Amino acid sequence: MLTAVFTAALALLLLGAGGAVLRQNTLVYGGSAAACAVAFLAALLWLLGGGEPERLVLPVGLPWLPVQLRLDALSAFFLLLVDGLGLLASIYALGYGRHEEEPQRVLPFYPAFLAGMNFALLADDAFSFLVAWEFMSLASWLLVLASHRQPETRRAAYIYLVMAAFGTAALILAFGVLAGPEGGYAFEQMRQRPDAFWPATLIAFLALVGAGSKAGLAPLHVWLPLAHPAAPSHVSALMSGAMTKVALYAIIRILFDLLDSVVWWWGLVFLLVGGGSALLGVLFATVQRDLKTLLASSTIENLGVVIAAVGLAIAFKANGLPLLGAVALVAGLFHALNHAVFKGLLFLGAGAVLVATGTRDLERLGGLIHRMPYTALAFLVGCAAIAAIPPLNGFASEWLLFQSVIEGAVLPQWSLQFAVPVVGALLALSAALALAAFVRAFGIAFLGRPRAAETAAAREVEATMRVPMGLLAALAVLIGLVPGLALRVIGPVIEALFGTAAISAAAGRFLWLAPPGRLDVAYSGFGLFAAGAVLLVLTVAVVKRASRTAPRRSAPWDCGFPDPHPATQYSAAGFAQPIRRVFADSVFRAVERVDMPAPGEQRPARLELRFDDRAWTLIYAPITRAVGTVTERLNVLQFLTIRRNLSLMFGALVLLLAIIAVLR
Amino acid sequence: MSAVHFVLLAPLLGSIALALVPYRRAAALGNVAVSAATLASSLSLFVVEPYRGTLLFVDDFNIYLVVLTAFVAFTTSLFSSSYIAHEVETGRLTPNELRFYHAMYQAFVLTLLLALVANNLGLMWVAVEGATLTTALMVGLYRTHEAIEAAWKYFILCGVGIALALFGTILMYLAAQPVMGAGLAAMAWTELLGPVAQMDPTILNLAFVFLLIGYGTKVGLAPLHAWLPDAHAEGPTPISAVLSGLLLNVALYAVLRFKMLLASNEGVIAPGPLMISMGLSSLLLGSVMLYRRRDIKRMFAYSSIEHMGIITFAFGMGGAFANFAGLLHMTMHSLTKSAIFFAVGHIAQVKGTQKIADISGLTASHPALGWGLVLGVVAIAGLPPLGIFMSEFLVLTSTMARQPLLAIPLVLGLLLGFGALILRLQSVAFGPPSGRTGPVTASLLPLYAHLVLVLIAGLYLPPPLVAWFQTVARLLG
Amino acid sequence: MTLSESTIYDVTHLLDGTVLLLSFALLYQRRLFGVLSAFALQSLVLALAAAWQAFANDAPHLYITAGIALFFKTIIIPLALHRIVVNLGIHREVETALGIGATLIVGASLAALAIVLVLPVTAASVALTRENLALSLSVVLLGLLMMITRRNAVTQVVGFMSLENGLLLAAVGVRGMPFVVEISAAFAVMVAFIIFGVFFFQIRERFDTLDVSYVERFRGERH
Amino acid sequence: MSWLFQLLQAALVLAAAPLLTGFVRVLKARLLGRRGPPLLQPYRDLLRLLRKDPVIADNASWLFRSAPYLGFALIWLGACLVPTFTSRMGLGATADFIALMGILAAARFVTTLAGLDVGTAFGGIGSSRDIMIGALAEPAVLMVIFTISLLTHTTSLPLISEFMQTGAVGLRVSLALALIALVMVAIAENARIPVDNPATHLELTMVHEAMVLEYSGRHLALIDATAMLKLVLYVSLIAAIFVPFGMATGAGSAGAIALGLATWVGKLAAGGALLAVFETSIAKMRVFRVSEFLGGALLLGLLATLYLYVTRAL
Repeated sequence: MLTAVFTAALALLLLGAGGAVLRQNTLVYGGSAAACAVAFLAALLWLLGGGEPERLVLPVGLPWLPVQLRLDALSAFFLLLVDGLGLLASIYALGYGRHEEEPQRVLPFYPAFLAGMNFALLADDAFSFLVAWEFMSLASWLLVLASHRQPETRRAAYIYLVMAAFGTAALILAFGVLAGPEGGYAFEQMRQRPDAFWPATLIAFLALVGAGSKAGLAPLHVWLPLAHPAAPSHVSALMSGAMTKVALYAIIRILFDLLDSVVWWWGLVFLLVGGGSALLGVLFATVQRDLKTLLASSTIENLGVVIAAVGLAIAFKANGLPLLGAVALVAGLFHALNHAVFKGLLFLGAGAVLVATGTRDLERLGGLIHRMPYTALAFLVGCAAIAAIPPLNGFASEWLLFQSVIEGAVLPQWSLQFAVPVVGALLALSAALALAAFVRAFGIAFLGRPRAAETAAAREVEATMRVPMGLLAALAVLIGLVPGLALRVIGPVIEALFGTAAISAAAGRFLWLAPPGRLDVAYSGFGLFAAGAVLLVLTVAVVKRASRTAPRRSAPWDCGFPDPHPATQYSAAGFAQPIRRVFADSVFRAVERVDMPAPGEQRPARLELRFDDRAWTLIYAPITRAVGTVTERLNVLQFLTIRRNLSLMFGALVLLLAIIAVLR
Repeated sequence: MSAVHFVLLAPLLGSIALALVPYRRAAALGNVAVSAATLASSLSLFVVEPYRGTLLFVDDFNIYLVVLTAFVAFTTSLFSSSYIAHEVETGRLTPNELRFYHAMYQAFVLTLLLALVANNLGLMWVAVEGATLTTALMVGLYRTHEAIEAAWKYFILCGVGIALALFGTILMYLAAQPVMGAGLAAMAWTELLGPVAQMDPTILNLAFVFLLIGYGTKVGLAPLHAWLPDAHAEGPTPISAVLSGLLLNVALYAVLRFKMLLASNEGVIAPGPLMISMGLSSLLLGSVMLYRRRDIKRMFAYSSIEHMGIITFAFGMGGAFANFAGLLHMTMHSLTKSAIFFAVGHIAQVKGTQKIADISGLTASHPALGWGLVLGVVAIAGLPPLGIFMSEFLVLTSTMARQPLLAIPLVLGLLLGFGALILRLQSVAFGPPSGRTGPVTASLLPLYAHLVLVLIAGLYLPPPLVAWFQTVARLLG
Repeated sequence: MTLSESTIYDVTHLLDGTVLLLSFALLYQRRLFGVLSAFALQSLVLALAAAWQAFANDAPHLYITAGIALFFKTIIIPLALHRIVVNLGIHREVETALGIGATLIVGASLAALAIVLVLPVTAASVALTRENLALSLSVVLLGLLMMITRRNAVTQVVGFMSLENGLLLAAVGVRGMPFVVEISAAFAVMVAFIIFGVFFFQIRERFDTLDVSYVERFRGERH
Repeated sequence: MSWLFQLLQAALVLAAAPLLTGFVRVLKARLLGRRGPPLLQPYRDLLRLLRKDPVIADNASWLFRSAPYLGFALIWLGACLVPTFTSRMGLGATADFIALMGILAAARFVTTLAGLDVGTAFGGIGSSRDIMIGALAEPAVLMVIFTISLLTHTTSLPLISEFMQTGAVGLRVSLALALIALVMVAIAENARIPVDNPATHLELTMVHEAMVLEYSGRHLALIDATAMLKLVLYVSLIAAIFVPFGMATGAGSAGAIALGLATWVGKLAAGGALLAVFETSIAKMRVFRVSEFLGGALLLGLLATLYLYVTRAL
């Protein structure tokens, strides 16, 4: 199976090289789809079949450590995510790619990006992992630069790559500590090396910072809402849906596999970071006016949720409660899986909107449900799933996570006892706000009346783009109704990491979700769906029997003052106003300025709206300023006279001489 | 006559011959031919017995540097022929200057090779001095205000540096003479290695400080670096390529030889911390200075300072991994940086400017050059799967494992440099194209040959190279 | 005739000490011609020191070194620089970046540093006496000091050559130093002068001055 | 047996919903010194609306037409999940308290989208405000769930009722805080004064009524019925958690069931009476005060959880 995945990844690399030369849309995307399908099936079969991890050693890499590849449950699970989404995104791209302005800037890098993610998941030594990891960043950076002519895209790409380099540096350092002075770079050596307390803590936090920056955790998230939307939509889907999962994989791999134990207060930090990111991300999602930026912001939220689950798992595991830890991690992985499904779906949907209307600006969209019924339905399912609406998949994982949070009461440390409910509140608030964000996204973009001419002229997209959306929507429903399907593939991961068969019992009951040992507390998406369906049918039957007349169509009532102009509709900014007001000062520093013309003036009144990311103003802007100041000050060195340069040399000489005079 | 002599003889005769050839095309071809001959004879070093004479020698350390030098000199001569053709067409160089240029090019290669294979401290010093003289003349080749100023600065700073290095060399002999007696043996690398243990550590310390400052000036270590950016920016681009790609390596090679010597003496102050601090200061300074650059060649010159800092830091750290990384980084940097200068040279010619602000959208207007530059900068910035990533990975991990506090300035410097390079790369290579968009007559072969080698090395190092590196890494301690 | 070790030492020490003294004299000069004269005198003493070593240690090749120092550094170079100053109408005062008094104090500290540095050396382990090592080290450092505290190009050149004098002082003092070093040192001085000459020529051609700060207006990046 | 109870409950909540709303209206009118409408007026209203021709805006989509049915079915489903007269229900193991909140969120999802469908200013204003209220109310309820489930060690509503009925929990500060928080949420969710006014039209401060402004005929009937059902749901929910006394547990004899039914009706009446009294004694607040009101509920919920730890630690 490993060989199959490896071959697929290698084929992707070759496709990338071929893409640079051939520039054949169908070939590159078709080939990518095929390779992803192979890798997906191989990973799936491996997970279902179980068995020992497979290994492969390649004759490349560090001279004394050839590249080690390994397929175990954890990598297989994440391969499933990456390649599943990769498969669908590639099919989608068969249609989407034809609308690309400069396809030669996408074709070579798209398969390379997929290959990077695959190799990162397969790598079993630090060097090859980091090569694949950073290769993935590199390829995605170039994909972001596909529309390089827009200055804001270049800015996004720049911030992205610098943050990626920062993250990689942190990971390199983490692996440096893990490997030790003898350079045991193979993961197998790291697993066997005992880690003392402080080095282990260092590793954990470097991993959190390093992989967290890729996952978009606050306050390292600033690049994400810029870079993810700037890429072509199928790439955005992969960046948000798959690449963030690779980051998650790195965190889990390091914390639960390479380190031999965890410390409870790491969990506290993870919980707070996760909860904070969740709230921050979703708040940004509620106010964005760019559809893809909105989706990207929501990625921050979802990864925050997953990291909070990981934090809980750490806290439980450190306190000797592996069973509860396993449940928390299941919740996290389940949510990660779900996020891949619905965020992939939503980005593909946004891409379809972009293709059909040429804009991602919510204030120019509207009424697309009439013109793009298929996309609208799929997007609606995605919105409902991400807003944690039962019985869809998003709710199932949130439900499990909340159960885990409630179990947090058994944790002995008072700080955790306080933090867990607080984080629970943050997560609850995020879930509720996600509902707001996605009602707004769907309501403004797809409902109401078109706000611009190009939106009014939109047409449904081609079948190659519709089918992947449909499949993802079906998947969101299916996993929601039968969560056991997801648990079936998560189970082996948990068994490998926690050494317990804890969730096999739960996984056995395909239609029910329940914490282990608590079969009384259960949730069944299917049951609810069935009951709801019965009630719905009953309602419809009764009402239709009582009232047979067909509805009459007329102009909207609108309290007697209907105005056909689309500008009279509620705008995206207006819809977000209540939430913006509530959270304005604390999070956004939103500034609303109304430019009201004096009575008698003819010009229209204008509302100007600005909001900043506090992380940017508090952290990144000062750093940028500091770099600016330092570089400006030191730039004097370029303009020194020869004599002054000689003085520097003289100073260095005398200093060194003085040092050896003192030390001798 | 051994293969070593052929390696030196080829550029020597070539230099004389090229000084006499008045024809432009023939001279450029001759330059390539001589460089090819040098490369061929350097490759023959692999097959013959290691040579070990009183004045010249070949060992595991210098053999690969010799081959690298000959190789880069060869590819640069290829680049040079198309570059110079353009310069002559646009009238920036006269036929006489051209003759001078080609003769000096070969003389420069000769001094570099001589410095590498010299078994004698004095001879090596003479060779490095010769390299300074030849390049100073070539830096001033264009006779513009800036070029002359750069050459003047180069000459004064390196002159002082080389004088200090000579003082260090004399001190070395002072220490060696009482132990080994008078004569050539007391200045031969091969002979010194054993007896150094009995020499007076105080003198050795003193000698090393002078050598570090002296040769360090040529390496471009901060704060001794001031000559480097201007010399790179104002001279002909092929010279920038060999300055960054070769001369810095050779100077560093000299420092390392002395470090190797000192490693066998118990009493000396460890040279490591000195090299670490100079390496870090170069790294940080180089990175910071990258931000405000307006001239593209000067920017990459600062990037050379940055990388020399990393390499010096790695050797200062010592240990199997860091030394290995340092050697690898030296090789990769010289291939990558010269490739970048190949690209930059043609870019400056086609756009008619070296100002960063006036160049943009290269990948759109000149895809081959533009993507070549992207690849080169991506490599130099330390992104995988290119070679520099491997060495930076090794340096960072081993530093973190042994001296976590040192990892902080190291990472800071790397990230600062990364940020600046990518910032400029994006503005140059992407965005709407600017300026002239006409076709370019560039020889892309040397550029892509280097990049392919760097790419391969990032994933796979041939075992003989690894064996050399490991032997040398052990010797470096 | 054989000389006692102490005689050799005393004379060597005396000559080397004079060279150092003349280094201080170089720093002390306020007028350009004074600098040139002091440099000529220093080179003369260096030549004497080299000749003395040749005589005392029976090392005839050092006479060549002495000759080079006498011929070039004592006569030719000072004369040439004198002409340049006259012909180009260079300001005859020494333009200082650091006051003369302060320079001398720094110079004295450098000499002290040199002594501190060589103090731990055991007499037997070095081919040169500690004192002579300290003296030549001081001369090197003072030459460098001169280069950085004087603005005028001529004084900088003199500073550089004074630095080289320090090198030679160390080189000739060592017994049995292979020829390579002497030749190359002398060679370096020669080449240095030639190159300097080339530069002076170009600089005069372009800038009509020898003041280095004029050259430095074109430090690049300020177009 | 449990499925029989479940069916019975589904029918009962449906039947009781208009009655409770009518009761509150009558009581409010009496408190204000008016005669008020007849108790059964809501039934008549619903029937009348059902018989009317529905009018739909030209550009309304399928979502607009299906939303009333979906919303009604969802709230009905939610009402079926709350233990009323017995804790033994067929759907008891299908959904817990958290899932109940999910169902309510789903209903909100559908209705707020429907409010945006026609593209009128009123629909947007209503949806936007309703969403804000929901965004703050849901986490408050979740905090209440945390508190309750920490006390009762379960999130299953029937089990919570059974546990609370035993009285083992006793009186606690946390419970009081949770109760207040849940009541505040219930007021907001049911669009009652002071958050919203179910009786007004054409006021810029209104929320729910603005959202459903475009509906008429049977659709409006369904929406009104949904609101009535929701009131029953919340009163039953508060009763089931905080005053589950009288509710039948276990297999349940006929007598126990009868007692359960009787107490449930009593609880609904008491809840309705309290609501009427409360509504007549308080003024409607500005829309943006609502966030403070619900933020207060959220904080109370959080405090309830934290107090629990404090008291447990003591």
